[in-house]
Amino acid sequence: MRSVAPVLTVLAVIVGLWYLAVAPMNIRVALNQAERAGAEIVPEGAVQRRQTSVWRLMAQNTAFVSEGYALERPRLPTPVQVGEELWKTTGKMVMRGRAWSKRSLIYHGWITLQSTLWGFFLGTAVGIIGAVAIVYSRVADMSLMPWAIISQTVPIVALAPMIIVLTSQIGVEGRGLPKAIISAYLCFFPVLVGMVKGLRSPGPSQLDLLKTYNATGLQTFLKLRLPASVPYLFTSLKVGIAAALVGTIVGELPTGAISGLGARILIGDQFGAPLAIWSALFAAAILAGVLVTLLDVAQRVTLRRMGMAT
Amino acid sequence: MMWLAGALVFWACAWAGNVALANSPWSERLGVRLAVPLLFGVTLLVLWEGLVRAFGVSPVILPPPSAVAQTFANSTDILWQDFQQTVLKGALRGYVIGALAAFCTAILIDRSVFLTRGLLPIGNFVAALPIVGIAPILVNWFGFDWQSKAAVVVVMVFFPILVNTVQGLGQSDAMSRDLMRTYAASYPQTLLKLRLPAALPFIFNGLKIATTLALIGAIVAEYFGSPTRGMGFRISTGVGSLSIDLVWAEIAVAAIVGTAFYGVVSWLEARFTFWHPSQRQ
Amino acid sequence: ADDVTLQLKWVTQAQFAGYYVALDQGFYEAEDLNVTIKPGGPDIAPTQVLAGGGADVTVEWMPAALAAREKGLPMVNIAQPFKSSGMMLTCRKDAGVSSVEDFKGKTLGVWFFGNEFPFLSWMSQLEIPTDGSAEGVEVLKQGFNVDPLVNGQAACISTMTYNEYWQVIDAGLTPEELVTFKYEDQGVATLEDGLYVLEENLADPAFEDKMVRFVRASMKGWKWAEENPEDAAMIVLDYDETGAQTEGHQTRMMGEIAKLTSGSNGALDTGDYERTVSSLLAGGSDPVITKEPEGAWTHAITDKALN
Amino acid sequence: MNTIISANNLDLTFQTNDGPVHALKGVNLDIDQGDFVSFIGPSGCGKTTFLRVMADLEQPTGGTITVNGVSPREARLNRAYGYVFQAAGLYPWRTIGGNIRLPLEIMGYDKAAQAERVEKTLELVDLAGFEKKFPWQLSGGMQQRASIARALAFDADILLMDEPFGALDEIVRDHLNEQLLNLWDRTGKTIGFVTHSIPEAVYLSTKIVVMSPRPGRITDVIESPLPKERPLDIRDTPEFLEVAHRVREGLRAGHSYD
Amino acid sequence: MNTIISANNLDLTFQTNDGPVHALKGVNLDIDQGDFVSFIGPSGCGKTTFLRVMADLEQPTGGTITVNGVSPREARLNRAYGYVFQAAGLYPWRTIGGNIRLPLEIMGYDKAAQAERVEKTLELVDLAGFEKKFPWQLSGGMQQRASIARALAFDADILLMDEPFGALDEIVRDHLNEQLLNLWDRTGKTIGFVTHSIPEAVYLSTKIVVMSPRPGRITDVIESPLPKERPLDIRDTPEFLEVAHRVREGLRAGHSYD
Ligand SMILES: Nc1ncnc2c1ncn2[C@@H]1O[C@H](COP(=O)(O)OP(=O)(O)OP(=O)(O)O)[C@@H](O)[C@H]1O
Ligand SMILES: Nc1ncnc2c1ncn2[C@@H]1O[C@H](COP(=O)(O)OP(=O)(O)OP(=O)(O)O)[C@@H](O)[C@H]1O
Ligand SMILES: Cc1ncc(C[n+]2csc(CCO)c2C)c(N)n1
Ligand SMILES: [Mg+2]
Ligand SMILES: [Mg+2]
Repeated sequence: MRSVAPVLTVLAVIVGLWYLAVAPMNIRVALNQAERAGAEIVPEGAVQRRQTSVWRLMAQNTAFVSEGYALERPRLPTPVQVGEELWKTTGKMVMRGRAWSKRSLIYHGWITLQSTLWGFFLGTAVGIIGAVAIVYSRVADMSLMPWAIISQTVPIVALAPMIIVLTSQIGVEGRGLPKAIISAYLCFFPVLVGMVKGLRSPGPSQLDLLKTYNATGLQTFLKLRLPASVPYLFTSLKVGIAAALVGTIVGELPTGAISGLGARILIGDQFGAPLAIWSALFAAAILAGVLVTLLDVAQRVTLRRMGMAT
Repeated sequence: MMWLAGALVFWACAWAGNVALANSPWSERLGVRLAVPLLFGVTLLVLWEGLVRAFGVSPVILPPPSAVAQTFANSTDILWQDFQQTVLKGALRGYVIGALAAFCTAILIDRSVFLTRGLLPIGNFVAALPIVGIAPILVNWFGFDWQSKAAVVVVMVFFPILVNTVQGLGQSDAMSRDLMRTYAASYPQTLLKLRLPAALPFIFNGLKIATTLALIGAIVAEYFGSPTRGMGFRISTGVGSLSIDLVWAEIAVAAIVGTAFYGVVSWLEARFTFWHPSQRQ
Repeated sequence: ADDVTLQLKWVTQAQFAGYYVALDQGFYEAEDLNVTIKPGGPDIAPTQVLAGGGADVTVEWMPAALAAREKGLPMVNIAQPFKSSGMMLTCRKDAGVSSVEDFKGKTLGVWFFGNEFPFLSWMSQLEIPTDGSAEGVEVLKQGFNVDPLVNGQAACISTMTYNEYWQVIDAGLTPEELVTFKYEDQGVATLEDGLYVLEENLADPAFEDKMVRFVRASMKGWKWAEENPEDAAMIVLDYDETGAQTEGHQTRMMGEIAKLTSGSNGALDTGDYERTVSSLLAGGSDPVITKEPEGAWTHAITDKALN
Repeated sequence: MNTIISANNLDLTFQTNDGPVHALKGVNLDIDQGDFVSFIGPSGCGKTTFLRVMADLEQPTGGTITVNGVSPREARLNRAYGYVFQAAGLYPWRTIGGNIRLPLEIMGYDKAAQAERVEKTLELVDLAGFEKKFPWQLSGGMQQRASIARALAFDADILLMDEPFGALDEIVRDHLNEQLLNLWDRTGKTIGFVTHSIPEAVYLSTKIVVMSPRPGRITDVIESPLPKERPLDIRDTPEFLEVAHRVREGLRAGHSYD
Repeated sequence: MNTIISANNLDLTFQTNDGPVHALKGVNLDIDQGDFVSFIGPSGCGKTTFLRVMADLEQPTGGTITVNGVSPREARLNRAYGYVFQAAGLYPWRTIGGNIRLPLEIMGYDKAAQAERVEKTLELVDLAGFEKKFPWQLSGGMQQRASIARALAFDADILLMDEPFGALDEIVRDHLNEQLLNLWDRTGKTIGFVTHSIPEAVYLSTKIVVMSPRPGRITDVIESPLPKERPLDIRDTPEFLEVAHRVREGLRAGHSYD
């Protein structure tokens, strides 16, 4: 709670800087627009102006600086513009009962969320199973671990089209599965690394203790390794779900997804609608925030229940 | 079916070999530690080759590794050109700029407890965002060439490195800091002789995470516009013109480069943090 | 009913109105077909989807189809609803481009992903290298939007008469500020938006029959769309899952599309085919295709469908 | 008296990167039923290793050892001993009760028996009422008592303790020593106890085994002349000081600094 | 004799979430030039806090204290003391030599002087030849000696040591105690020394300060009657035992269990 004030202050500074940046970023567009509308601009002509610095342009055309804050296709929108667009595509649509309209970010967010969750479950499952294999088998440890690292250096976007074709060849339709696979691909790694650490976290004396009880391997796993790994699990789940979201959005770019936040970014780009890009970006940020916060709460509750609250 | 059977037999043998190696008394030797994962990788390739051939998968969908290797050997000039464009110009420059910027920011905000407290949660949050989404915006701002790719990379690597560095700078224990106080050491002295060295393991952690991000960022950004070279360009056009073998060659380059990049940073880490318990076992 | 999956070349828009109309108006149903339309997108290669069995029939440009054929994927054109090409290069006058001679030393935006072939063969016919040398042009892989032109990052960009050109106009540039070079006018037009299937499938009479019915219904859809452009645009909007298309833009697009399809009854014009092939072969040192393709088209389907 | 543990010419050599380490060399020792045996010696002299060999946590490379007349492995499978480690090592996700219940669950006691034994042992170590608390809610001394309770919960004849009080301050330690003697007295268990502290060893034991490193070996075995009844004040008596002196001499003889 | 440290009615209260903690209350103490003063008392009685106040690492909330006649802050800026913490706290990225050189670098000694002092202090603590080793390559006792060397390398009159040997085994501890006395004898420094161990306090000190918690205060100050010359055997003499007994009594009086 001590950090509420500092965080708010830093946020205020960021928003302030953002506002200041809007003027220079948008001045050229604003001037071009004004000139087309018949206003007098110095220097004349977009080509001439390209040689002039934005600061000069702002100084010479002070009257038009403010126009940069109300452009329809700004290079950099103002926070208020983004907020309005977000509201228009979410809250307002809900109030009109059109939350599930294809124009609503709630609908697109839901599509992205679905893939993210599928990817997250798939990735977490693979990560945990891999970690168990690595902890219990020397061969798996030696052969799997380096390849897990290498796998993360493969540009997954490159595989996306092939994943689509392959999944459709084995009879799975729709873009959901390929997206989920990509998102699982990015998600499994942090979970694997965290779980290996967690399952190995019991010290030799804790393991020896169970040996003195003549405990079986399964008992050791259930009573020691698993509970000991819970804090690590949650920490890596938080990283994992963020990675899964990144994966879904990255997956939505090259899979030519037609719905989802990544698709909104793509379409905003294709149709030259910067506000659509920005609002989708912020929606993704909010989604990430919500997901991570949920896991954080789950972590606190679980750890408190387990008596391991920190 | 011959291919399938052969691949499966090879798989079984290689697995048995690996089990034997891993449980042998020499399993700690460097040679074995390299051989086991290598054999595993070779097994994957053999399985791939066998499955593709056995099921007659069309080369425009999934070419066998042998075809990829051939294309790789035949297209080294293209691959080299793309490597220069995407890795040397886009990813590496962005990585260096982003890392330096994050590092300097960390040292600046570190002096203020207030800023640190305010920026850390925000930094942590931003580091978890799908920042690749800004690629179209940055391509619009910085143009088509490597500058926009570097810009995407800068933004992507900035926050993980910042967060790790700030956390690292807070790592020195109270006792070590008190020790510096008893010497009446100045701020720069404390920073240089205590907090930076103590932060190094964390800084390197951030740098390692950033290596893979840098490559992904530079490649994805090329999807939104690029000159007619670059790994992302080649991959996306390759898929469109059914040169899937070339696509896989580029993927191989990316994996090799990414692994090498990661390896170099890990090596530097081992050199600079040799004293840390995690480097000592 | 027989299942047919159609893979589009691009996102749901009026460019593909005929198929959506046929679906919406029940023309397919009337032919006892159960048609699924898969929209495309920036990274969907229809050729690859066809190869992977993800679709029975696909909308594709002929250069890409012929290139794929040379790569060993035997695609066959079974119908050609688009008579003329909508492709053009749109340039800014203030960037100093007013004729083909002015290209040298300029930066041109081009679509890749299988769409670069018409441009490349045009440039090689003009004998302009595309390597960025002083004598040649600098080529940009243009993204999905028209920003490079609006921002002045490129002197010209590729546009379709029915889509990107209007986005340039919407972005605030006026037609007076622009110069356009239509591929049709330059004599380098290649066939766009034909229907392609795999050669081996055609050998199956049942499949052939399905395609006959499909082409018949699709052409009915196209003609309906030409006559009722506004209604067709609304139908397309109904099927748009992105929620990003606007009525104004789609209606305008439908109007332009109608100009391109109006000259075709669906059958491939062999003259157009020859022109496309010779244009692609005339690539100088680096032609798009290296030898005269064989069996790349058939009239078998349209003959049965349209008579 | 009954010999419970008997080591004959025991050797244990670890193979390490810097060559072999002789952790135990020619160790002979008999421990009788009901003995309280302390092992004392400088760091690295093999005290822990010896205890671990008895517990079948380490395999000797030479010689023989029997526990309860059988091999350590069989003794372990018979659950013949309870082991207490240096740090309390309670599982933080289990309550004190849950920690004490752990061995009972693993050994398959039924629920009723578990509850009964937990209650009984908690009382034994003076922790009744703390069953539902988590380890971190207890002081270090209480945690250590809980870890002893955990080793007592099932009926093992032998209690092996490896520096159980090493991490505690002297005053708490005194107090726990007193309680441990008490417990030993009441239960009649055989106890093997590793310590670094001379007064602790002398105060607790009936038999003090002095060890010396490189190679790890036994240099002296001192039978304590002290009575079974030992108030804390006994530590200021001449008998006590004499034994302590002898231990110190033994230690110093075998000790090389660093 | 010269009074080096003088505390007058010193108070220190920490404000915590659970209300104020009175770590020091009404503490009065004078330490003379060349004294070896031990602070002993149960956990939480304020030993560390008192030492930290002298070192200007903690600010008293009441009363006054002077070090060398000036405020602790000025004394710190004058580099009047060397501080040795419980854990050796050597920087793992520096060699032993580099660690000892650390304060010298910070205080701006020139290279030649640095080398000379490092060599001299390494000899003083019996670590010559280990200059190039890294801390983790040394045993705990050697690390602790290196950390003492680090505090001795620059010429501070006062040495403040907070349980410097707490983590070491008794035998190594004995040895270091002997060496510390030796060093004190040779250098004539004033030493403030925190410990938990009664024998250690009695063996080392000219003055033993017994403290008691809640609130932290001084309950007894015992001037040692032992001679300056102290072989290890002195610990078995009646004088020694008497002082030890008095300390133990003082301690027990102020101690509440758990
Ligand atoms: N697993 C092992 N591998 C290699 N060497 C070992 C191993 N365990 C112990 N040693 C070595 O064996 C010797 C005896 O170790 P042990 O732990 O028994 O000593 P100890 O008397 O318990 O010492 P301490 O008082 O420090 O606990 C030491 O030199 C130690 O380094
Ligand atoms: N920074 C702090 N904030 C709050 N309370 C503190 C702080 N430092 C010490 N205390 C409290 O002040 C009291 C005295 O602590 P101090 O560390 O001086 O005790 P000590 O005698 O050194 O104990 P030990 O033998 O355990 O080291 C304790 O109750 C402790 O909890
Ligand atoms: C990445 C990418 N860029 C451009 C096209 C070209 N293209 C083919 S059809 C069509 C519709 C007109 O809007 C367009 C633009 C593509 N397929 N993929
Ligand atoms: Mg031990
Ligand atoms: Mg203390």
